[in-house]
Amino acid sequence: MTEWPHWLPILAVLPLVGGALTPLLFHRRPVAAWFWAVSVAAATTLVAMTLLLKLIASGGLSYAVGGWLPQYGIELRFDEIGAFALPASLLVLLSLSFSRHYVARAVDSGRISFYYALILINLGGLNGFLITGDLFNLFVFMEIFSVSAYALVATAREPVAALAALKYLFLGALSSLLVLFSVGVVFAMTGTLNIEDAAADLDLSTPMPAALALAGLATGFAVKAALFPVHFWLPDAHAAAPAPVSAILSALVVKAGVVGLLRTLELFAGGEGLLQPMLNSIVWLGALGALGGALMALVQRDIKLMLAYSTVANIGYILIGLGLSTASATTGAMIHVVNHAVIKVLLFLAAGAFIHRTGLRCIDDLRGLARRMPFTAFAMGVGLVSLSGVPPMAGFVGKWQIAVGALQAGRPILVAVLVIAGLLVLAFSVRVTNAMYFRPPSRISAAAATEAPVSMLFPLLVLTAGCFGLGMAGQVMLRFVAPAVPGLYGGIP
Amino acid sequence: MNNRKSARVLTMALMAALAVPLTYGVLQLPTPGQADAPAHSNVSAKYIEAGAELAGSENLVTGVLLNFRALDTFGEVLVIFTAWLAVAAVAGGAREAGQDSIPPSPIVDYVIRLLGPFIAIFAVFVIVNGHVLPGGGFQGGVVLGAMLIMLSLVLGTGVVEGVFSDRVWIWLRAAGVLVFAMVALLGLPAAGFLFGLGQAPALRQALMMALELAIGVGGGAVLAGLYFSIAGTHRS
Amino acid sequence: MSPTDVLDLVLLALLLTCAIGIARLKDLAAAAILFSAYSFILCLVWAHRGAPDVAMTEAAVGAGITTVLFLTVISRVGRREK
Amino acid sequence: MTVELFDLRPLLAVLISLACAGAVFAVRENPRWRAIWSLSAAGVKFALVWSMLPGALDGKIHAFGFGEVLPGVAFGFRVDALGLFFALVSSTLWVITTVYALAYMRNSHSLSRFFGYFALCISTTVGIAFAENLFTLFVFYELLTVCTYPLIMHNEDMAARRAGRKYLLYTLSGGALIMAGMVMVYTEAGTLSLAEGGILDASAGHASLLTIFVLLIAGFGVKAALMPLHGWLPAAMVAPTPVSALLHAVAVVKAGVFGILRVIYEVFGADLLRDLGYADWLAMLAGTVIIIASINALRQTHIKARLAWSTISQLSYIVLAACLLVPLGALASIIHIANQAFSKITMFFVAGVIERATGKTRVDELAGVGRQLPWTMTAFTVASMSFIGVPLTAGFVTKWYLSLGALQAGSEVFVGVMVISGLLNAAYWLPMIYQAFFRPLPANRPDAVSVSPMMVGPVLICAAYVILLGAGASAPAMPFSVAEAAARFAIQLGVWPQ
Amino acid sequence: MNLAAEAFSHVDYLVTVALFLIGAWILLTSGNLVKKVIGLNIMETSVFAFIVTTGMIDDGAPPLLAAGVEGPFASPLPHALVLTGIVVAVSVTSLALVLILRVKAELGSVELDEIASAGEQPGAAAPPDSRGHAND
Repeated sequence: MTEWPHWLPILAVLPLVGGALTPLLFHRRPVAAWFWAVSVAAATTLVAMTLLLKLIASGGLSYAVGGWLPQYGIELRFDEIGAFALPASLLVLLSLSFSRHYVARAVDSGRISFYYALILINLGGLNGFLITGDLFNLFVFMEIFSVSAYALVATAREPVAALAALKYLFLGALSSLLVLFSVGVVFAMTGTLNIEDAAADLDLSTPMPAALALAGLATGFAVKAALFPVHFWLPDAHAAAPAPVSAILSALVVKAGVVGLLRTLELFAGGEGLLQPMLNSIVWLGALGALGGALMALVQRDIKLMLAYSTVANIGYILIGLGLSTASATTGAMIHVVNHAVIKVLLFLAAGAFIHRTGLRCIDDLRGLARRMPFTAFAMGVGLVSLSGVPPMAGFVGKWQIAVGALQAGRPILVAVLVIAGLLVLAFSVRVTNAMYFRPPSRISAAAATEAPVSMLFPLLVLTAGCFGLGMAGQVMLRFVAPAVPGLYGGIP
Repeated sequence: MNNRKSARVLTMALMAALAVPLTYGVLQLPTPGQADAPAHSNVSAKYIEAGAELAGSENLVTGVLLNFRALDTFGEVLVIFTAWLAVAAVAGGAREAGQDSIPPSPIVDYVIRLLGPFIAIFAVFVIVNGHVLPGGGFQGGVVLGAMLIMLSLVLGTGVVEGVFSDRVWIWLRAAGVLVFAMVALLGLPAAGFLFGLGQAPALRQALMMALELAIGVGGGAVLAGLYFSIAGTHRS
Repeated sequence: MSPTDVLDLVLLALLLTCAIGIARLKDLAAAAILFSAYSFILCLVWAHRGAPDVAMTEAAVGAGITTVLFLTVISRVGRREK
Repeated sequence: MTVELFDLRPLLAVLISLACAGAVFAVRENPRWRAIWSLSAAGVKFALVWSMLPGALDGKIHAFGFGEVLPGVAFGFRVDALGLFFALVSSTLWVITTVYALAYMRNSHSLSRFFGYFALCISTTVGIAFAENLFTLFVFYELLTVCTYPLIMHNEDMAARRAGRKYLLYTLSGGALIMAGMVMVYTEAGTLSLAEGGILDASAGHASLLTIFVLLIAGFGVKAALMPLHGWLPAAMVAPTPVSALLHAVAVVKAGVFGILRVIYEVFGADLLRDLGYADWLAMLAGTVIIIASINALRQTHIKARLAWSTISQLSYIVLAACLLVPLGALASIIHIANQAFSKITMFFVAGVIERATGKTRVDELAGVGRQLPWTMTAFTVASMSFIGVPLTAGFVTKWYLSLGALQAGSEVFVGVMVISGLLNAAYWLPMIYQAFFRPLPANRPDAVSVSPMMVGPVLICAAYVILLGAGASAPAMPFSVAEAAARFAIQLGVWPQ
Repeated sequence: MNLAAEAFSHVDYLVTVALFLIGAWILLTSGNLVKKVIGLNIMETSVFAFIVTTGMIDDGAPPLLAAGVEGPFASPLPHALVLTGIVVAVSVTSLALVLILRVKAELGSVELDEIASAGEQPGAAAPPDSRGHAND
C-alpha cells in the first residue's frame, strides 16, 4: 500500500469530501451521520499512518499536484511538522466518537448532520494546512478550517455562543487578512508562492518589505495561536462551544497557528537578523502568556473556561520553546504541541462527560462526582496531573526539553516561569480533584449522576493511556522531530 | 461609553503606529507595473508564455484556476460550501417566517422580472466561455447567484426557494465539490490527483466544461442559499 | 502624466472618500449602499488594471450580493448605529 | 569494589504494594480480603527486601533499568546499601503499621481508599529508596505526595481539608524546586544518575552550584520538615494515628532526609561539598533547628503535637550528622533513620492506644494512665529513653557516633548541641512518664476501654526493637551493619578510623 | 523629491494601505456588529486591491491570449488568487451576518455596549444548562 504515490492529497481531500457528503446522505439521521463521520475520520487516520510510515522509511515526501512543477503548480509536502496530521486525525476521531450521545443533548437535532460535516471539513482543512508547501494554498486551507471552526462554536445551544463565535470570527478574519497581505508582499518580492522557492529568492538584504511580510505572518499566526496579548477571543469561544468542539479547537485549531509560525520560520530561514527580534518578543510574550493564562485559569469557576485559559498558558510554553531557538527547546515545543493536544482533548471530553450527565459546569458543583462517575473522574485527574507536567506523564517531556533549552540559552528566568506556571496548574488541578473526590455532592443532579456511556468512556480510556504512553515515549518523539529543527532558524544554531 | 472613547484613542495610536512601517514597507516594494518586476518575470512569465497550450485555455486566469492551482480552486469551492453549511447550521434557530426585506417599487419589480431570463442566459454564457473570454465558473456562478437573489427580492424568497425541494437544492450546492472531487479522483490511476488536463484535448475540453458548469451552478446555488438562510423562508 | 493616470488617481481618490464616508456614516443602510458604490469603483479600477475577471466577480459579489445581504440584515437589526 | 548485577527484585518490591493497592481498590468494602491483601503484600515485600541484604552487605548492587525517557534522563532502580537500608526500615515498619492500622481504623469510613493509598505510599517509598537517578527519585517523591494526600484528607472535615491544602502547598512547591534543581544538574553534569562521590564538579562555577544546592536541599527539606519549611507537619496532626506514624516515621519525612543524603553524598559528593563549604552552613541550621524545635515541643500540650515537634528536631540530627562529611557522621545520620523511626513510631502507636482506650489526647490528662495501661506506658518510657539518649537504647548509638563524628570533623560545638538537646528531651518526656506512673488516677475517671491486641502488640514489638537497636547494635545483620556499609559507600572510605 | 516620485509610482500600494487602515479602524472602534462586518469587507477588498496591483503592468492587456493581442499581459496569477479571495470573503461575511442575526435574537441587540451592560460578561458566566439546575 505504501508504494502508491497519491496518499498525500487524499489525506486532506478524504475528510473534506466526506464532510461535504454528510448532510447530503444523512440529513436528519444522526446515528447514521455519526457512523459515517467516525468511519471517514478513521480512514483519514489510516492514511496519515501510512504517510508517517513512508516518511520514516524514506524521509520527506513531496507531491506535485496535477503533475505541474512545484513552482508552477501546488506542491504538497509531508515532513516532521506535517506529521502532526496523524495525532490531529486521531484526536478528531476520538472527539467524534465521543460526540454521539453528547450532541443529542447539546445540539439541535436538525443541525447534527451539519455538525459532523463541519468537524470533518475542519479536519480536512487542518490536514491540508499541515501538508501544503504553497503560501496561498496555506491561506485557503486556513480559511477552510477557520470558517468551519467559527460555525462549530455557534452550534452550541448557549445563548452567548453566537457572540463568542462572532468575536472569534472577527479576530480570525483579521489574522487571515494579515497573512494574505503578507503572502501578497512575498509574491511581489519573489514572484513565486512556493515556500521553498520563496525562501530561496527572498531578498533579505534590504530589510523593510521582508520585515513587513514577516511581521504580518507572525502576527496573523500568533492571533490564530492565541499568543498572549491577542488571546482574548479564545476563552469565550472555547468555553461556549460543545465540549468535543472545544477539544478540537483547543487541541488542534490553535496549534495550526503554531505550525504556521514554524512555516514562517522556514520561509525566512535566511534572515537571522530579521528573525532574532521576533523570536525574542515571542519568548517574552510566551512567558507572560504562560503565567497569565495559568493565573486566569486559577480564578475561573467554570471548568471549561478554566481549561480554555490553561490552553493559553500551554501555548505560552510552546512559544517560549520556539522562540528560544535552541535545538532542545524547539524539539520540546514540537513535542508539547502533540502532548498538550492529547491532554487537552482528554480534559475537555471528561468535562463534557460531566456536563452531559449532570448539566453542571461550575467546578464547585462537581462535588462528589468521583463516586458516581469513577472512570470519568479518574480520566480528569490523570489529565490534570499530566497537564501540570509531573513526570512521567505526557506534559513533562516538552516542559523538560524547553527548560533545558532555556538554561542552554542562558535564560534561567524562563525555567522559573515554567516551574511557577506548573505550580499554578497544580493548584487548580487540586481544586478540581478535591471537589470530585473529597466533597459530598452539593447538587441533586450530581448525586444522581450515572457513569458516562461507553461511546464516551472509550475515548477517555484511550486518551488516558496516551497520557502515560506519551510520557514514556519522549525519546522516540525526540528522535522523530529532531531532523526538522535545522531547517527552521537558518543561521541560528 | 467612556471606555469606548479610550478605545478609540488607543486604536488611533495603533493605526498611526501601523501606518508608518506599512507605508515605508510598500514604498520599498518593486514599483508596480514594471515588466521586469519579479511578479512578472518569475512564474507569471512561464504562464503567459506556455500557459495557454499547457492549460488549454486562452483565458489564463481560468487556466491557472483549473489547472496550475486547481487545488486552491477546490479549496475555494469547499470554503463557500462550508459557508453555506455553517450558515444553515447556525441560522436554524434564528430563522423565523421571514418578511421580505425591502418592498420593491413596481418598476423595479417589472424590470427585474424582465431581466431575469437574460441575466440567466448571460450567466451561462459567462460560464461556458470562461476559457476564451473573461469569466468562467465563479464569475458566472456569482452572476447566477445575484440573479436568483434579485428574483427572490421581488417574488419573495419562498417562491424562488420553492422551485426545488430542499434535497435538490442541497445537491445543487454540493455540485461544485462533488464534480471537482470526481474529476480530481479520475486522474488518480493515470496522471495523478487533479492531473494537469494537458493530455487529450477532447477529454480536457469536456472535463473543463464539466468543472466550470459545476462550479457555476454550485456557486450560484450556494450564494442563493446564503441569502435564503439570512432572509428567512416561509417554510420552516 | 497621461489621462489614464489621471483617471486612476480620480478613481483612487473616490475610493478613499467612499471608505471614509462609510466610516463616518451612522446610518447603516446608507453605509451599506455606499459600500456598494465603493465596490463598484473598485471593479472599475480593476477593469482598468487589466483584470476583467476579478472586476466582473467583484461587481456581482461586492456591489451586488454582499450589499443585499447587508441590507437584509440591517432591515432586521435596525439601521441606526449608536 | 562494587558489582552491579541485573535483578528483578527491586522492580518487584515496588510493584508488589502497587498490586496490593489495586487489589484493595478492587475488593471495595470487603474487610476480610482487604486485610488479607494488605498483610500478605506487606509480608512478601518484607521478604523481598531482606533477601537482597546479604548481597548488599558484600558490596553487590542489584539494579533494574527501563532505559532512557529522554536523553540523559533514565528510569531505573539500583539497590545500594543506603537505599536498601531505607527500604528495610520502611518495609519492616509497614508490616507492623498495617497490623496496627487494621485494628485502629476498624469502623472508619471508605477504608478501601485508605488502605489502597496506604499501600501506594509504601510502594513509592521503596521506589525512592531504590531510585537509580535523580529523575526516578523525583518521580516517586511526587507520587508520594499524591498518595499521602488522600490519607491526610481522610476525615474529609474542615480541619482535614485545611491540613491537606497546607501539606500540598508545601510539598508541591518543594517538588517544583527539585524540578528546577534537576534541570540545572542536568545541564551542568549532563546526567542525572546518582553515583558515589557525586556527579557535579567545581567546573560548574560557584553561582550555579550554590543555586543547585539551595534548590535541592530546600526541595527535599520541605518533606524533611527542615525549619523553616516545617509548617505542614504539625498541621497534619489531624490525620488518623497510623497516618501520622506513616508521615513521621516510615515514609514522608524519611523520604525527605533520604533525598538530602543522596544530594549531599551522591549529587555533590563529600569532597566537593567540603571544598565549597555549603555543608557547614546547613549543619549550623540543623543545629539551631534541633534546639528550637525541642523548645517548641516543650510548650505543646497535645501529645501528638509534642511528638510532631520532637520529630522536627530529631530529623535535624540526621541532616546535621550528614553535613559533618566524615565517616562517623555519615554512619550516625544513616543509622538514625532507623533509630528515630522505631522510637517515634512506638510513641505514635502509644498515643493511638491511649486515645482509643481512655480518649485522652492532652499531656496534662495523662495522670494515672500508667496504671490503666502499664505495658503501653512502659513501651512509651523505652522510646523516650531512646530519645534522651540513655545507653542501651537506639538513640544512644546515634548520639555516640554523632559526637564522635563531630570530634572527627573538628566541630566540637555540636557535641554541646547533643547534650543540650538530650536535656531538653528529658525535660519534655519525663514529666509525661512521671504523670502516667506516679500521679494517682483522678476519681470519677472511667475504666479504660480494652484495646485490641492488634494495637498493643505492635507497640511492644517496636519498643523491643528500640532496645535491640541499642543493645545489639553491632550484631551481624542488624541495621547497623547495613548502615556501616552504606556509610562506607557514601563517604568512599574503605578503612574506619577506630 | 525622490520620495514624492516614489510615492507617485507606488500610489496604488499607498491607497490600499490607507483603505486597510480605514477598514481596521471601523472594525476595531465601531460598537455595532454590522458596521464591524462592513469594515472587515473594506479591509478584505483593500488586500485584494493590493494583490491585483502586484500583478498589474503598465498599459498591459488582460491575460487573454486571443489571436492578435500583443503583450505585455498582466500577470494572471494574482487575478486567480483574488478570485478565490473574493469567494472566501463573501463566505465569511455571510457567516458573520447570520451570527449577528442570532446575537440579535438571543441577546436582543447588536451594539456591544448594550449587550455588555444588558447582561453578564459574555462567556464568563456561560450559565450551567437549565437542565442541570432543573434537577435541584
